[in-house]
Amino acid sequence: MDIVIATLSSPVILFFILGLAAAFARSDLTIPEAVAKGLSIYLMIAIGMKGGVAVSKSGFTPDLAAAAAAGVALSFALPYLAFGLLTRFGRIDRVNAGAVAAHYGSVSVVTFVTAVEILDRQGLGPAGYMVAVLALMETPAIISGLLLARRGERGDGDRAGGLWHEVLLNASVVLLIGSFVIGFAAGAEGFAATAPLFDGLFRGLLCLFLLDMGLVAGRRLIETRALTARAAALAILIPLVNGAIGTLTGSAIGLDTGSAAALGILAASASYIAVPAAMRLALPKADPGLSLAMSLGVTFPFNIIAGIPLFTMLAQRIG
Amino acid sequence: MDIVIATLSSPVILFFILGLAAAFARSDLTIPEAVAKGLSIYLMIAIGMKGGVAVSKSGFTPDLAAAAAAGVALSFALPYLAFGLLTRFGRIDRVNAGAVAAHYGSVSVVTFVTAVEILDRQGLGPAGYMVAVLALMETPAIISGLLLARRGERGDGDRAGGLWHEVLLNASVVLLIGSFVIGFAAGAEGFAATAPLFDGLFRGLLCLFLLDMGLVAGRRLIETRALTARAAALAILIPLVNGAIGTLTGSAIGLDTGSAAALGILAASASYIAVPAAMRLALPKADPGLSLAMSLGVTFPFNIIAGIPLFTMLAQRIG
Amino acid sequence: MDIVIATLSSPVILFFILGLAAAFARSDLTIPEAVAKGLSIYLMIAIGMKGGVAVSKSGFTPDLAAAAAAGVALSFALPYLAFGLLTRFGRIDRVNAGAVAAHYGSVSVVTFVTAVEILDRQGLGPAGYMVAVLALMETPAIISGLLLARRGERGDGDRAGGLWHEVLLNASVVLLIGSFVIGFAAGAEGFAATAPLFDGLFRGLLCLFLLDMGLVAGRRLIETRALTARAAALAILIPLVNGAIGTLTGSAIGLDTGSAAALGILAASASYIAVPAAMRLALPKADPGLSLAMSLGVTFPFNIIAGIPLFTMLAQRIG
Amino acid sequence: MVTTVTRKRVEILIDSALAPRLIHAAADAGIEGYTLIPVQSGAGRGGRWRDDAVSGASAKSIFLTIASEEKAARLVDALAPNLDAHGMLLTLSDVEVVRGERF
Amino acid sequence: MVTTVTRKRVEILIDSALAPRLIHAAADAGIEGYTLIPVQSGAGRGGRWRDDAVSGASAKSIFLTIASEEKAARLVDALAPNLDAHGMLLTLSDVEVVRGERF
Amino acid sequence: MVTTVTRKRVEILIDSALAPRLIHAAADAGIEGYTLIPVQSGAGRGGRWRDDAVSGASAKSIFLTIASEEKAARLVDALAPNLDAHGMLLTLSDVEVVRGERF
Ligand SMILES: Nc1ncnc2c1ncn2[C@@H]1O[C@H](COP(=O)(O)O)[C@@H](O)[C@H]1O
Ligand SMILES: Nc1ncnc2c1ncn2[C@@H]1O[C@H](COP(=O)(O)O)[C@@H](O)[C@H]1O
Ligand SMILES: Nc1ncnc2c1ncn2[C@@H]1O[C@H](COP(=O)(O)O)[C@@H](O)[C@H]1O
Ligand code: NA
Ligand code: NA
Ligand code: NA
Repeated sequence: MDIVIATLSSPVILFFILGLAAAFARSDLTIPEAVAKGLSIYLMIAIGMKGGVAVSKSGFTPDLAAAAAAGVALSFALPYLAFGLLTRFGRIDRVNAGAVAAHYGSVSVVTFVTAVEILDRQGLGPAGYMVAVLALMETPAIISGLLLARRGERGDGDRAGGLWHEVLLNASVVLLIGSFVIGFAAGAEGFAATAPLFDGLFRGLLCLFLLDMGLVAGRRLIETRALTARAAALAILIPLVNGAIGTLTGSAIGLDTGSAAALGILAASASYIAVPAAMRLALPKADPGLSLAMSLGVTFPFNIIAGIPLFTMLAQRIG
Repeated sequence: MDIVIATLSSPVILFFILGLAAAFARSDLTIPEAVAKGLSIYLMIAIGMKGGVAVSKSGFTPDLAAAAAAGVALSFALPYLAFGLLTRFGRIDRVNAGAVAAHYGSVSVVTFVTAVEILDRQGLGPAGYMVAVLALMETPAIISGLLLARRGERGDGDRAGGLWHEVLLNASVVLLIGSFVIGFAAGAEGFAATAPLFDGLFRGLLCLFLLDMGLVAGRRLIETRALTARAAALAILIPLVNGAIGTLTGSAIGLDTGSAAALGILAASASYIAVPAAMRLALPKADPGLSLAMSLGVTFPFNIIAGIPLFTMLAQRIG
Repeated sequence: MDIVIATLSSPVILFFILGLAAAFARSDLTIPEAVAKGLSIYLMIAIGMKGGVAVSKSGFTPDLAAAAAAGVALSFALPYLAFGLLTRFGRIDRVNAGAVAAHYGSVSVVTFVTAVEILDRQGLGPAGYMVAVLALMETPAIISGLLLARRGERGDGDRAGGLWHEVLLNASVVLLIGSFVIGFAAGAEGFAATAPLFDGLFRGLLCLFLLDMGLVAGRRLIETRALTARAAALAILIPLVNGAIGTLTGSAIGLDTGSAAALGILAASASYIAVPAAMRLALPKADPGLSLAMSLGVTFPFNIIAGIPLFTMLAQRIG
Repeated sequence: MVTTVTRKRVEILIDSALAPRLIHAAADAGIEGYTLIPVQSGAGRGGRWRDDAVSGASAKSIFLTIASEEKAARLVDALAPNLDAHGMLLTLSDVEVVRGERF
Repeated sequence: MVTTVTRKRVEILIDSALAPRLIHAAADAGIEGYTLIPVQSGAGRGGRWRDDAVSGASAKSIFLTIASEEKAARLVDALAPNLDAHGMLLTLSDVEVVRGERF
Repeated sequence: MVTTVTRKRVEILIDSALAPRLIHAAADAGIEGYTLIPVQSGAGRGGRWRDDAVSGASAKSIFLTIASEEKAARLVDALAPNLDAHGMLLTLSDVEVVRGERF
């Protein structure tokens, strides 16, 4: 239960709840877009560098390879499960179900970062290489989602070029991998001079970013017209299922408790950056309002408040 | 006199003067809007959290209750005095006088923050609960101002809903109260992890923000067409009167020197965020150019440069 | 050779290369404009204050006066040399050659800041007054460039007013000089309270800014239609010549190795902020695409990656 | 070319603080669709202004809507008395749209 | 007054994510010149939206181009079938320009 | 519907650095009121541009003014010779306004 208390009393989570509450109360509080985007760039660089520095210390271990392979496999496989639930239980058409499924196979950087923050305070800090796993899990789900959405249709060869480009070189992949490599090259010594920014301010800036995420998630939930009750239920059910699968996989391949929990949280989390952009290009007829209401409006708050402690406890039980 | 030297040699004040000078010299220097808004959000969160942490240590004391009651009473009462001066000496019509009076009953967050900064360096740091007083003083003046402006007119029942909402849930009230509560809940221990951001950077970021305030205040003064000589004189006279009343009230209810000075500075300061927005909604016929030229163009610089040392000295004399 | 390794393994430079690579790969990564502008304001204030603090310790020395005089002289003189190369070898018309020449006589703040960063790590930190030299070198080249572009034409007296104003009060001059003076007035003691921001975060924020500079420089290079092969060659040749002249001058007037290298780098660097804006006003018929492709697309990356180590080694040889 | 129909393009420069009220007024006139465009600075009889971000009170936006002539007229009639007091600037023009039934 | 000629002003509100595709479509119709204008928020049949910066997917922009009647018609014809599915809003109007040969 | 009159809507895309000069030119033509709208990016004969914030020199804005036909013509005449050299894009169209005497 410590993890529940730790989660709910962390300033990081309290700021998220403040944002949600302000949005529900229809306060006019907003974080300027440019600042929010700047914070999200900061978080990706900081976590990328820290991961790279950690791997420069630990070296490339078999664990790392196993976790990477598991992450990629999960990102490819999970959309198939989600697609089934979305079309059958959710009564969502094929194109939209494919688009939503891709979101759930992919990952949310901020959910991961928040989980690491909370795990760290519990002495369960996941391995540094989990950042690389995070980056690797961003895109395979997009392929699965497209295959599902286009099943039985001929491909749209002409447009594929732009899509692959978008998928492999989208901003968050470039930032995470780029700063991971820089952190790896610079090592602990090179990192030291930048640590006041990338380490010292990390927790405080995460508070600000989660305040914004609370506002954005809350407003999305209020203003959506696309979210049905069944879709909302799935936006909680899918992360529960995916998170359990991810945590069990992590344990099965022998990851430490913190890393297994982190893999579970990655599996449970849903993308709201890389995938929506890719889907807008690849499936312009899918309604972005539906997938964002689910991933950002429901799943993100669920994971931040309930998912993180849940999968941590699961990892502790089976670990 | 120490306080005068401390004020004028503080980098915080020097950056404000740099901003004013650049505006008067018509330099093209500008701080991007998004950055300025981000800084102002930062300042409110930082000061809110620090106040909450302080109260979590000291507990709810009778002093706190007395200061809160005095603050609310001042915010309600001061507009009546200002309204008299504005209509009689200032020759300003009822609607505009009511709008301006509301600005002077309410408070300026940055003036308060700058005062705390300077008082701290003098060993006169005001009590942590003064942040709560600041938040409480933001809105009562709006009611008084509206009553004054609409005296003898029937209310505009239809629109009142939106207004109350704006008044009670405006961004600065939500941020100040929200982060006060989070600071209170987190306590010194929970705050520690965010201290490099909310404490370490505070003074430096205040320099940047005051540079922007200098630019904005200076430009407003240059470009205004609404400011008459009488209005400009009142923009110095009203804060002098209000500040003296506030400081004396603080002393009378038994606050320590620093807190009494802070109450004086709150009374002397004029809103340029919450109130202008509320007045635009409630009294759309009032000229926002007049109240902003007075509060932002004249009163704000006056308080930063002269008001803070003045009311501090007054509190020291009578303390 | 240490300096080459130090340059290429510094996270600051690695982030620049990441930005360049992302731009060349046509990734959609972008830093929001407001954040980039905020960072550039931060850098100028931080370096200005640090320079002022340093001079407040060392006092005004003959070295300072010599360096200042040399800087102004170089800024006036170097455009004449560049103009010759541009018109003869580059086959560029008089107006465009004058505009480009002004860029090369003036300086790039970020090139200077990056150089200081790298020199510092080598124990070769230049003197604090070099910041003042930087500020002084920004504008004289504009005069030379205009004289060259308008040679044989009658002046455009009417418009000169706006131009002089722009030149002497442009944002970067105001920020550099203003914060230099504030740093000088505040001294080490006054600076201490702002040091967590202006000193502690410096290196980390410089990484972020150079990431953006890499993106901007790379995109400019890709998207330009104005850059001929000859112009590109000159964008490397001119900084080589100017940098050698600057370093030799620095040595000749007796500056220490680090300061001589810094003067060389200032001479080699080309403006992409103050001068383009001034040229747009003074020579609206000059193509801003050409001068920015040269200064930002070619010369800036060249100096960051090759120029800094090169002129440092030169200063060490002759020092 | 696909067939197009003529609709009214209504462009209203307004204080951002008053935008929610304008959105209400438009809805009352039957106009649900609109787009808000940011504005940098300007000048008029009240002197120059620019959005200083410090006091959001001076920010302005452009409210842009495409509507049928009838709805546009209803909106303009509702706003006309307050245009000046509220510092709004309203212009109307004709535009062609594809599938006009949605406006 | 200098002589002016009439050209088409085509204004298309589009999801920023789809803008590169629209730029391609315009180039296919012979239109190389365009300007993108940022947009703050809006509402339509799909409810309200605002750019939250967190998920760039909801940002929109206005694509503005001045083109000859012929090129504009070609672009409109190419886009018409997808206007609704892609959530675009397209308007056309006449404007006068100086030296129209470049459009 | 309230009565409206026809005025000219003048829209000029211009380098932000040159905007102060355009504001002067407009004032010389008797036009005091205008609004500046930010612009994101674009393309033309000079290739693509976007505002990189690093070198403000590539930022552009839209200068929008509503003016009487006469004042608009005076402004267009004054600008016409330099439109190309200064990289400006100018369009004119008719709009209806309420209370046109202020323009
Ligand atoms: N009548 C309209 N006038 C102006 N903008 C509109 C209108 N209808 C829709 N929009 C804009 O187009 C976006 C998408 O519209 P819709 O596809 O109807 O949801 C909205 O969010 C608005 O920004
Ligand atoms: N036909 C057009 N329609 C809209 N904007 C244009 C057009 N042509 C040029 N522009 C804009 O004007 C800028 C300068 O154009 P140019 O002088 O042709 O390079 C471009 O970057 C675009 O933003
Ligand atoms: N003729 C005009 N054309 C375009 N915008 C205008 C015009 N007149 C006023 N404005 C805009 O409307 C705002 C308010 O105008 P005013 O009420 O005249 O001060 C100004 O700050 C401008 O942004
Ligand atoms: Na997932
Ligand atoms: Na007050
Ligand atoms: Na130079």
